[in-house]
Amino acid sequence: MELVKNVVCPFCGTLCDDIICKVENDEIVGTINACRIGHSKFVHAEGAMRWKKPQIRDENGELVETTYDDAIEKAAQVLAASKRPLMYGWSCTECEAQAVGVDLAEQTKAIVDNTASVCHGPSVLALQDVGYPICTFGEVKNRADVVVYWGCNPMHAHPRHLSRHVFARGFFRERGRSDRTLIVVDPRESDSSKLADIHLQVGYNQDYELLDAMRAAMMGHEILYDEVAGIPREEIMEAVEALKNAQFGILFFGMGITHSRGKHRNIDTAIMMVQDLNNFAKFTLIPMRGHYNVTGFNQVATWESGYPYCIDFATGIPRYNPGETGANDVLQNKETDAMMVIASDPGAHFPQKSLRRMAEIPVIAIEPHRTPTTELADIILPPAIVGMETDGTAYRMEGVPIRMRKVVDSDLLSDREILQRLLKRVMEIKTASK
Amino acid sequence: MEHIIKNGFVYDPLNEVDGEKMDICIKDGKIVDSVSADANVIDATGKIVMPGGVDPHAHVAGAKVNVGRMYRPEDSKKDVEAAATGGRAGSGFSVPSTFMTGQRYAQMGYTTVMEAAMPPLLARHTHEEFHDTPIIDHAAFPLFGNNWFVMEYLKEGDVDGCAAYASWLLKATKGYTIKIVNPGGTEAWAWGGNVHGIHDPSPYFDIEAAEIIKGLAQVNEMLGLPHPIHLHCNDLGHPGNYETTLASFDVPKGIKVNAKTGSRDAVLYATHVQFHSYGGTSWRDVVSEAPTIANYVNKNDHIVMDIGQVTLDETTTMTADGPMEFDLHSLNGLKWANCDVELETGSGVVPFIYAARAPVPALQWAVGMELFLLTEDAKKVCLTTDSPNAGPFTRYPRVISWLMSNRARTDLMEGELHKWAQRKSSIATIDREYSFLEIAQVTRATPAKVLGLSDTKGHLGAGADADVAIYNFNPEIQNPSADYRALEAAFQHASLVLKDGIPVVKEGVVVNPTLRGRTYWVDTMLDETVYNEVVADVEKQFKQFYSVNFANYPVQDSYLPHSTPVKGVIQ
Amino acid sequence: MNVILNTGRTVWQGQAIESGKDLKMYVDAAAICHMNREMMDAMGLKEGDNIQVVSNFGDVVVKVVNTKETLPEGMIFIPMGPWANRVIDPDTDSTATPRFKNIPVEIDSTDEEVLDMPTLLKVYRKYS
Amino acid sequence: MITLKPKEQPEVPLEVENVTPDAFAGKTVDEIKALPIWHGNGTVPLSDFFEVEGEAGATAAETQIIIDGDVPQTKRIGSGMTAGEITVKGNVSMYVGVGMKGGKITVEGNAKSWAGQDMSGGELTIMGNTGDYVGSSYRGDWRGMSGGLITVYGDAGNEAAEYMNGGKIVIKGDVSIMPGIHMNNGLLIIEGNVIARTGGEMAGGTIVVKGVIDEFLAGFKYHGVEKDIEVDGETIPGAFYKFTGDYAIKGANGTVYAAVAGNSHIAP
Repeated sequence: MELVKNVVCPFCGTLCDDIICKVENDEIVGTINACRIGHSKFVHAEGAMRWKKPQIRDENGELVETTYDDAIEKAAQVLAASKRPLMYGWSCTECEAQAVGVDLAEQTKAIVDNTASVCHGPSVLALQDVGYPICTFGEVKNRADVVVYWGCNPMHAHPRHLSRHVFARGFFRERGRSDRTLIVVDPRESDSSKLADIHLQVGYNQDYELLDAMRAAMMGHEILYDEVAGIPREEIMEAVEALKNAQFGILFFGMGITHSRGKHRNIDTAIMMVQDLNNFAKFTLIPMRGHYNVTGFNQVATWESGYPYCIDFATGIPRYNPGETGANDVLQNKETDAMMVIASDPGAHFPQKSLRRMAEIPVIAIEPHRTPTTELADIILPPAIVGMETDGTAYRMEGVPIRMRKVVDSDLLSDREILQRLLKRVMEIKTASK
Repeated sequence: MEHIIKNGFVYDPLNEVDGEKMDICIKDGKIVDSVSADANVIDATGKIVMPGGVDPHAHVAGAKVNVGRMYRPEDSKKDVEAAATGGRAGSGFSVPSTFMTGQRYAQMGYTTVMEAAMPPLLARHTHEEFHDTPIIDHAAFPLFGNNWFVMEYLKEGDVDGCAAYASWLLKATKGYTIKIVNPGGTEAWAWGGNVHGIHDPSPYFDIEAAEIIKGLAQVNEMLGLPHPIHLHCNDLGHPGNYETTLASFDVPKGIKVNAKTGSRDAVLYATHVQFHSYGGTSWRDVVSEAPTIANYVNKNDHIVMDIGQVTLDETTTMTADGPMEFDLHSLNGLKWANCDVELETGSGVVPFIYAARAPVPALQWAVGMELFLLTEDAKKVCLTTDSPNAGPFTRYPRVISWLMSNRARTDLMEGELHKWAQRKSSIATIDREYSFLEIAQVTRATPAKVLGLSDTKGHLGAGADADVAIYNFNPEIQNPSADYRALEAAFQHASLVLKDGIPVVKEGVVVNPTLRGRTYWVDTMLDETVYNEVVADVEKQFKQFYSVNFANYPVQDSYLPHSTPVKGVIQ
Repeated sequence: MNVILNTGRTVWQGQAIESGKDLKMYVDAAAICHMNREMMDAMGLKEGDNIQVVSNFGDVVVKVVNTKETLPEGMIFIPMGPWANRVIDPDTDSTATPRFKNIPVEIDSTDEEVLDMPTLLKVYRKYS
Repeated sequence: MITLKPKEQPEVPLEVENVTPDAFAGKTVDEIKALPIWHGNGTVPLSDFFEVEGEAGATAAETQIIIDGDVPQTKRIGSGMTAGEITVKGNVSMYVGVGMKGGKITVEGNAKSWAGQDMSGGELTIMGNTGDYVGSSYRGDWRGMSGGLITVYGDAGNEAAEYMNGGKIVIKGDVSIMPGIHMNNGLLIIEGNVIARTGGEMAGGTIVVKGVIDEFLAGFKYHGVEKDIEVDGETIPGAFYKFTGDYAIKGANGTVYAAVAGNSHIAP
C-alpha cells in the first residue's frame, strides 16, 4: 500500500489539503484526515454506478454505450443548432476546464451559469451592491476571538471547518476554542448551535429584520420593537455588544440566509453590518461555499468575461443579469432550448418546474456517475474525476487557489479534454455552416 | 522571419536616437543590425517608431483585480467588446477582463506590463490570469512589507535569513521583485489599525516601517535583484503625507546598487508618488507639495518614481494598503471589498469617482502633472496611472497628450476642472512640454531600465526583443501641442505593433489575439546552508499558522507556460 | 397538518451523494422528513412511517425520522435533493435562486411508497 | 404612426432595442421591417415576427408606435427612448422602458421584471401587473432611476424602486417585499398592501403606503401621526404614521408614511 500525502479534498469549499490517501493497485482504498463526506468521495461505495463509456439514448429512451467521438459529435451538433444553449454546473471541476467552458459558451453564444445560482448567487448579488470584506482562513485561526456562523451548519455541510479554523490553536489564540466566543444564528437547534456560546434562534425568514435591528442598535439607535425575529431587544443588544467588542470578528454565512426570504438582501445587510463593525472592531466575513470549486468558476468567469455567473453570450458580448440569465430563470421561462450539464447535478438540486423544462429539451451531461441528471440526459460523457484521477486548480471558499492532485490513473478523458474536443468540433460545424 | 521598418521617425532614448529617420531591422523576433533583401518591408514613412511600451506598475491580474471586476458589474457593462477575429470578447472600463487587458495594452503599443501587487498565498491566481492575458510580457511583484517572516527576521537583525526567505518566496510565488506596501500598516490593519509615518511600530511585531524598508533594500541588493525595492510609502492619500514620503525616500539612500542583470542606477523605486505628495493637515487646507518632492528627486540619484496620474474618470481603486481603502470607503461611502491574507498582507477595493468638477480630484490631477513636469530628468520618471487606481491604463494616451501639450492642460483647466488645481498647486505656471523623446523615456526606456529588463526591453538596439510600436503621427507636419487630440488618438490605436517580431496590431485592430507573453520571475540563491535552514523553519511555522500545507504552497511550473527566469546571485 | 418546510444539507445526505445517488443510502438520507417528537405524536406518526408532503408546487412521499436537531414549532426539515425539490417554490424572485427554504406545505400520513431515485425522476416523463 | 402586429411569437425570446421612436423616426416601412432584432443568439429582421404598417414621423417626438397584441417573450421595448410614444396592447417581457429618457410608453397588459430600470425621464404606464425591480438600478450600481414617472395599475413584485435616486413611482396595487430598498431619493407611492421590509436600508427619499404593511422594520424611528401629508409638491389626504430611517444606514434620512387605517400593529 502506498500513502499519497498533501492530497486536496474535492468535496466542499473548505478544500482541506492535508488528506492522505491509501492507494492499492491504483485504487484509493482508504483515507486519513478526511471527513465522512470526503472519505466517501475518495473511496466510492460498493454498488455505486460509474459510467465507464459515453452513452446516447436511443429512440426508446434506453442508454446505449458509444464512443467519445460519436457522443462528442452528437453533443456538438446539439450545441451548434441551439438558439439559446445553457451550459450549467462547473463547480466540481478544475479551473482549466472551466476556462475552456467559458470559451465554448462564448463560441456557441450560450448562457453559462454555475451552481452559485442555487447557493451563494445571492451573496454575489449582495457583494456587487455593497462590497466584500473578507480574509483567508489563517486569519481566523490566528486572530479571531468572535466567530459567527449565520444560517449555516458546518457540522453537517463543512465537517472539518470548525476543527481546522475555530477549535484549532492560532498564533494570537494559543488556547484555540476557549479563546473564542462562538455565536450561531439558526432557527433550528442544529448540531453546530449546540457548540455555541450564544445561539440566536432567529425566526425563519426574519434574518433581515434581525440584522436591520442589530445595525440600527450598533449605530446607537433604539430598536423600534420589544422583540424582533422572535428575539427580545435585550438579547439583541447583548449580541451587538459582543460583536462590537471583538478584537477580530468573523462572520461565516450559508444557505440559511441566502435561501430564506429576501435572499441577497439578507447578505447585503449582513455585509454592511460587518463593514460598519469595523468602526468598532476588526471584522470580516467568509461565505460558506459548498462545492469545492464553485468559487473557482466565479473567478475564471470573471477574469474572462467580467462577470461571475449567469453570463449570456447571445449577442457575442458578455451580458449579465441573474434573474434573467440564471439557469433556473431560462429553464422556467422556457428560454433555453438545449442544455449542457457539467460537474454538477441539477437533476437533484433544481426545483421540479426547472426539471420539467430539462425533460423537454436535449440535455448533454458530462458526469462520472449515475445521477438524477443523467436520468434526464440524452448524451452522457463520463470524465475522469478531478482531484483523484486528474489534477487542476481549485479556489477555496475565500479565494485561496490550490492545486488539486492526481492520486490514481483513469482511462477516461478529463473534463478539460472533453470540452476541448467539443469546442473544436463546434467550431468546425460553425465554420462549415458560414 | 525578417522585417525592415523603413523611414519612420525613431525615438529610442536608451540608444540616444531622437526622431531620426532610420530603418529598424528584425530577424527571428529580435532587433538586428541588418536583414537580407528578402525581408518584409514595413513602410513607416511619416510615422513615429518607438520600442514597445513598458508599464512598470499596474494592477491587471490576480485576486483583488478580479474582485474589482466581480463586484462592479456596472463598470463591466459600460465598456464591452465583442471578440476580435480569433480572439475573445470581454468587458470592463476601469478593470477590463484579461483578454481585453492584453488587447488594449497592445493596441496602445505596450508589450510589457508588471502586475504590481501579488499576495504570495494567492500567487497561483495571478499566474492563472496571466495565462489568459494575451500578447503582453509580464511579471508580478509579491508583497513583502507586512510579511511575518520578514518582520521577524528584520526585527532580530537577521538580514541573511531575511534574504534567504525572500529568495525562497520569489521562487515559490514565481515573483519578480520585492514589493513593499504601507510597511507595517497592513499588519496593523489586521487588527483594524494602521501606522503613521515611518517610525510608528507595527503592533506585536514592534518594528518600524523604516526598519522594514531599509532591511528589504539591503536584502534586495544582497540578492542582486534586477529591480530595486518597489515601495508604496506609508500614509498614502493623507494630507500632509509628503513628509513621510521624503523620510521614506531617504531610508535606503547610501545602499549600493548590486543588480546582477540590467543596468539600473536606483536602489529605490517609489510608486504612485502623486498620492504621496500632499501638504496641509486636512482635506480643507490640503496643498500640493509636488514641487518639494520633485526637488528631492532632482537632487538625488538613488531613486526612480512613477506618478500615478489621475485621469479624471470613474474608476476602481485597489491596493494592498488595506487600512487606506477602509478610510476611502468611510470617506465616499461606496462599496468596500477587503481581503486580509494570513501572515502576509491585505488588500482593499473601493470605486472612486475623480470628477473634474470636484476640488480634490482636480488637485490630485495637478499634483501628478507637477511631478511629471518639475522633475527635470525623464530618466527618473515612469508614466503610470497606477491603473486602475488613479485611472485606467487605457488613458495613457490622454496623459501623454497632457504632457506634450500645455494647450491640452490649459483647455482642461479653463474648462470644467475645479479651480483647486490652479489655486493649490503651481500647475498653471508651468509651460514645459514633453518631447517625443521624453515620452519614449517615461513609457519605455526608464521603466525597462529600472526593471532590469533593458537588455531586451525598452529600446531598439541590436539584441532587443523586436517589440515595436508605430504610431500615425507625423512630427514633421503635426504639432502635438496644438493637435493634442490627434496625438491622443494616435497613441490609443497604434498603426502597427510588433511583439517579438510578430504583428499583433494593425491600424488599431488586434490581429494576433492568441499570442501569449513571457512570465519573468527571479531565480536567486545566496547561501545554500542558510537557505535550507530558513526553509526548514518556514515549513515548521507553516504547519501551525498557515491554512494550507507547505507542500501545496509553491506555484507549480505548469502555471508558467512561457516561464522566463531571471537569474540573480547563484552560488 | 399545515407546516413550514425547511431544507438543507445533512452530513448523511452529503455522504450519500458522494457515495452514489443510485444507492439505497441516498433514499435513506434524503427521502426523509425530520420532525420534532411533539409533531410526530400530534400526528400519530412513528419513525419509519411515510408521509405525503404537498405544496402549491408539487408533492412527494418521504419517510419520517425523529430529528436530533430540534426544529421550531410547526417546522419540518427534508434534506436537499430531488425529493425536497418536488415541493419547494421554484420562483427565483428575479435573482436566479429558487426559494429552497421555508415553504408552506401540508403533510399527511400515507400508505404510498417512497420512490427511489430513478423512479422519482421518471415523473418528469422524459423517458417512460 | 407605426403599427407592429405580432405574428406567431417564438418560445426563445426576442430582444428589440430597436423598437423605439428614435430608431423608427425618418425611416420607411421597408427600412423598419428590415431592422435587426435579436432572436436568441442570432438576429432576424423585425418583419420575421411582426407585420409592420403605417408611417414613422420625421423625428422621435413625432413617432408613435403601436404594438397591436401580446408580446410576452419580447424584451427591451422602448429601450433608451428619448421622445415619442409606444403603446403595447398586451403583455410584454422584461426591461420595458429600460434607460428611458423621455416620451411615453403604455403597456395595456402585464410587464415582467426590470420595467423602467435606470429611467431618467418620460412616462411609463403599466395597466396590469409588473414583476420585480420596477424602476431599479442595474446590478451593482448605486445609482438607479433618476427621473420620470412610472405608474403601475396592478401589483408589483419585490424591490420596487431599488436604489431609486429621483423621479416618481406609483403602484396602485400591492407589492411583495422590500419596496424602496436602498432608496436614496425620489418618491414611491404604494396604494395597496406591502408584506414586509418597506424602505429597507433606505438612505433618503419618501415612501407612502396607503394600504396595510404586514411587518415593519425595527431600524426606523416613529414620529407619530401626520394628516394630509405633503410630498413632492402634492398633498396626499388622510392620516399617516410617520417613520424615518432606515437607521441601519449611517446618516439615513428617508421617510415612510403608512396609512393609519390598518397599520396600528406597526406603530410601537
